[in-house]
Amino acid sequence: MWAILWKDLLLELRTKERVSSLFVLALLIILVFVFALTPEQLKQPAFGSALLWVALVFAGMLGIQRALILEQERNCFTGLLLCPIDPGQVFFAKFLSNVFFLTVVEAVVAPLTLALLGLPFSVSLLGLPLVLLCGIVGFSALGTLCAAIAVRTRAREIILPLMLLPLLVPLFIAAVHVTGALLAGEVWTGTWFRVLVAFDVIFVVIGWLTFGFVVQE
Amino acid sequence: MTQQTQRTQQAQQTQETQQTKMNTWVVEAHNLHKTFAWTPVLSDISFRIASAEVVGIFGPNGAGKTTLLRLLAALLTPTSGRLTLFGSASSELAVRRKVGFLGHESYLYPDLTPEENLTFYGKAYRVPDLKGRIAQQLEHVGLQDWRTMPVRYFSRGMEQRLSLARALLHAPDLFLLDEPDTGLDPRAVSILHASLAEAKEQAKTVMLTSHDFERTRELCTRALILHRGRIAWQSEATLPSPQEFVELYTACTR
Amino acid sequence: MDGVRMNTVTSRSGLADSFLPWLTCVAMLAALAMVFLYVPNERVQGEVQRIFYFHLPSAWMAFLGFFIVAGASAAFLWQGKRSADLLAQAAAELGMVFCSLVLLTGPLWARPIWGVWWTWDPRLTMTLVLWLIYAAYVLLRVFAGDNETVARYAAVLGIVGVIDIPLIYISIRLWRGIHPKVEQMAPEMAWTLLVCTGAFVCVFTWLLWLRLRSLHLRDEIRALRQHLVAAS
Amino acid sequence: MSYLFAAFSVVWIVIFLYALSISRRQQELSREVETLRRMTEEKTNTESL
Repeated sequence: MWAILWKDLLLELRTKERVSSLFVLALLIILVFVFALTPEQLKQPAFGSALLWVALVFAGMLGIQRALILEQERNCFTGLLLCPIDPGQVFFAKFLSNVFFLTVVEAVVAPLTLALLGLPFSVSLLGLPLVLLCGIVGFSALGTLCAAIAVRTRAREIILPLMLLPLLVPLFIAAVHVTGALLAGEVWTGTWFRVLVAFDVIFVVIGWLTFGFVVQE
Repeated sequence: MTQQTQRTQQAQQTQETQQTKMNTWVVEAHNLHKTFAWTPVLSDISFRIASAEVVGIFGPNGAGKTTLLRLLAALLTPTSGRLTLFGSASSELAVRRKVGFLGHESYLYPDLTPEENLTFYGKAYRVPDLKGRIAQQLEHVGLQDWRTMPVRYFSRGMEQRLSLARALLHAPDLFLLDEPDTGLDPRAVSILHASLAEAKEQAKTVMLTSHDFERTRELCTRALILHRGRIAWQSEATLPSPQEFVELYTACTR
Repeated sequence: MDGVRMNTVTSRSGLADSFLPWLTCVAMLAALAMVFLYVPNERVQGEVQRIFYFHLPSAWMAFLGFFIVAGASAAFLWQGKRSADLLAQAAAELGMVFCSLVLLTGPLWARPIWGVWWTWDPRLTMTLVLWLIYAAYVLLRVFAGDNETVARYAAVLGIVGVIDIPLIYISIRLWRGIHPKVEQMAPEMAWTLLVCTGAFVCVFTWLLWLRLRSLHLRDEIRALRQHLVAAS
Repeated sequence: MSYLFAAFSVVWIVIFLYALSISRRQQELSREVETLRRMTEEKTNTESL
């Protein structure tokens, strides 16, 4: 499992393809929204959190798909399956590499977004990394599973969002609410946060259990 | 339980009469069936292969050769039937560590160098003394001077040789080759033949698919002919001569 | 041999074919009669409220479809039986049909009562999300073709979908809510609802049966074709 | 009243359309079976000749 993770990182260092494209895409999405909304609207914490997550979900979706397409180039995924590695571990490796790359991207994009929107930096923002990480974990778990399905069908660009977005609804609502509360300086560790964590736990376990059915041919 | 012991006893008896002594069959396939798109691709495949055999699987395109090999490599699971390698299920991790597979594609990451590619696969297979082993393998396929160049810039022949190094990196006891003689350049072929000869010496088992009997015959100790997903013919203790084989082949695949 | 295989379809269908359509017709007529002739008007909402007797059973059938998909998917992953896969496929289509019914009757009810076609009320939103998941499932089957791999993909998606339902429900519930709650019902209303649900169960079963039969038939035709090709 | 009417017609139309699509497919399949049956019959006839 660490071997796969090591290889993914090495591959990324070599090509710099995923992080850079993710980063630019996330920024572009935010920019489009900034142009579409009025300055007063942008100052509201609710908009800020919605924007962060819209950018993360759409850029992340492409990033996750990209990771698996990369793996398919010389049918390397088959090579991976030949190895004496449990499919559950393959899932964890892919999942962790997705979490890692999204975190790296978000570490830059999130502060940048807050600055662009003119939201005040305050002590309450210290919780933001944790919330973002929780969202990324759930998103990557479900995303890795769905992308593994989508990548081997025709029209994979369409089928991935089609599958992923409705399933992500709870994560999305919860994450936006928690982040919104956090940006507004309110209490954010309430029910919504629990929904977010529950989503993470459930889909990491589900992904781990069902990945075997998805990857074998 | 008793049935199983009986079966192994029987197996051992027949084995001792035919072959040199050993404990278990390397490959034991019993009534294997595989469907794809709900269409049977392989039906009723049963055979046993002992250690140190080199088995050629022959047949026209679409006969199910590749599917059979992929079943053995645990890339596919049989729809029904029993398949054991080294006495346990083909999907078990310990078994997979003993299997090497060379397919049509190289399974190499184009943006990584040969060294990195092999390091990745070596780690995945938990190869001991990985660095030494990689150096040895790269030298074996004549790529030691190219070890830091990304595979993307390789010629097809070089990539195939590296792929061979990848498949043999963990010194598999069962080596599966899918159409090794199509699309290989002469140098790769000679390296491949050297590797196969070496494997034969070390009492490793080899299974390869081919539709070119003449070129493969000297390597094989046994042959199967697949036709429309069934075993149409299996060789006896000795292989037939090339002419006889051609006649057999045309008779079977008519 | 070919003849035998073809007959299995027709022989199996005998009882259900003669019985189910009639039962469905009778149940549906009874349901209609009760909705329009028997049950009294609701005090506040008036006669528009009668949509409820078809709306709610549709929603239940949509849920039923979803659970059948999940159950059949799990069975398929467990045992690999083609019949389970076909059941999941048929149930998903039906679930989508009934989900559409909920989504169509919902606004027709909401318009006169709340004055808007659509509100982001939890259950309505929930149904929309369910519909989208069904759509993804059905489209996956369409896009990816028909083979064992895709069957497994779809099964995983079906199971993931049903596991997601409680989460979706909780999150949407927390999000907002004005949906009319079913409080105490007059006995006439309860009876009407019961009969309507019965009628919908009949329709559901009948359509499921028809669809399942045509899927099985398609498989058998494929088998026959292969047989013919192999024999030639 | 018109909303009520619309809702009920919608229910009927959707169910009817779905049933129609099933029966269409069923008809196609039946035709297919017929062709296949004819083909097998022809084959057995030629074999017996």
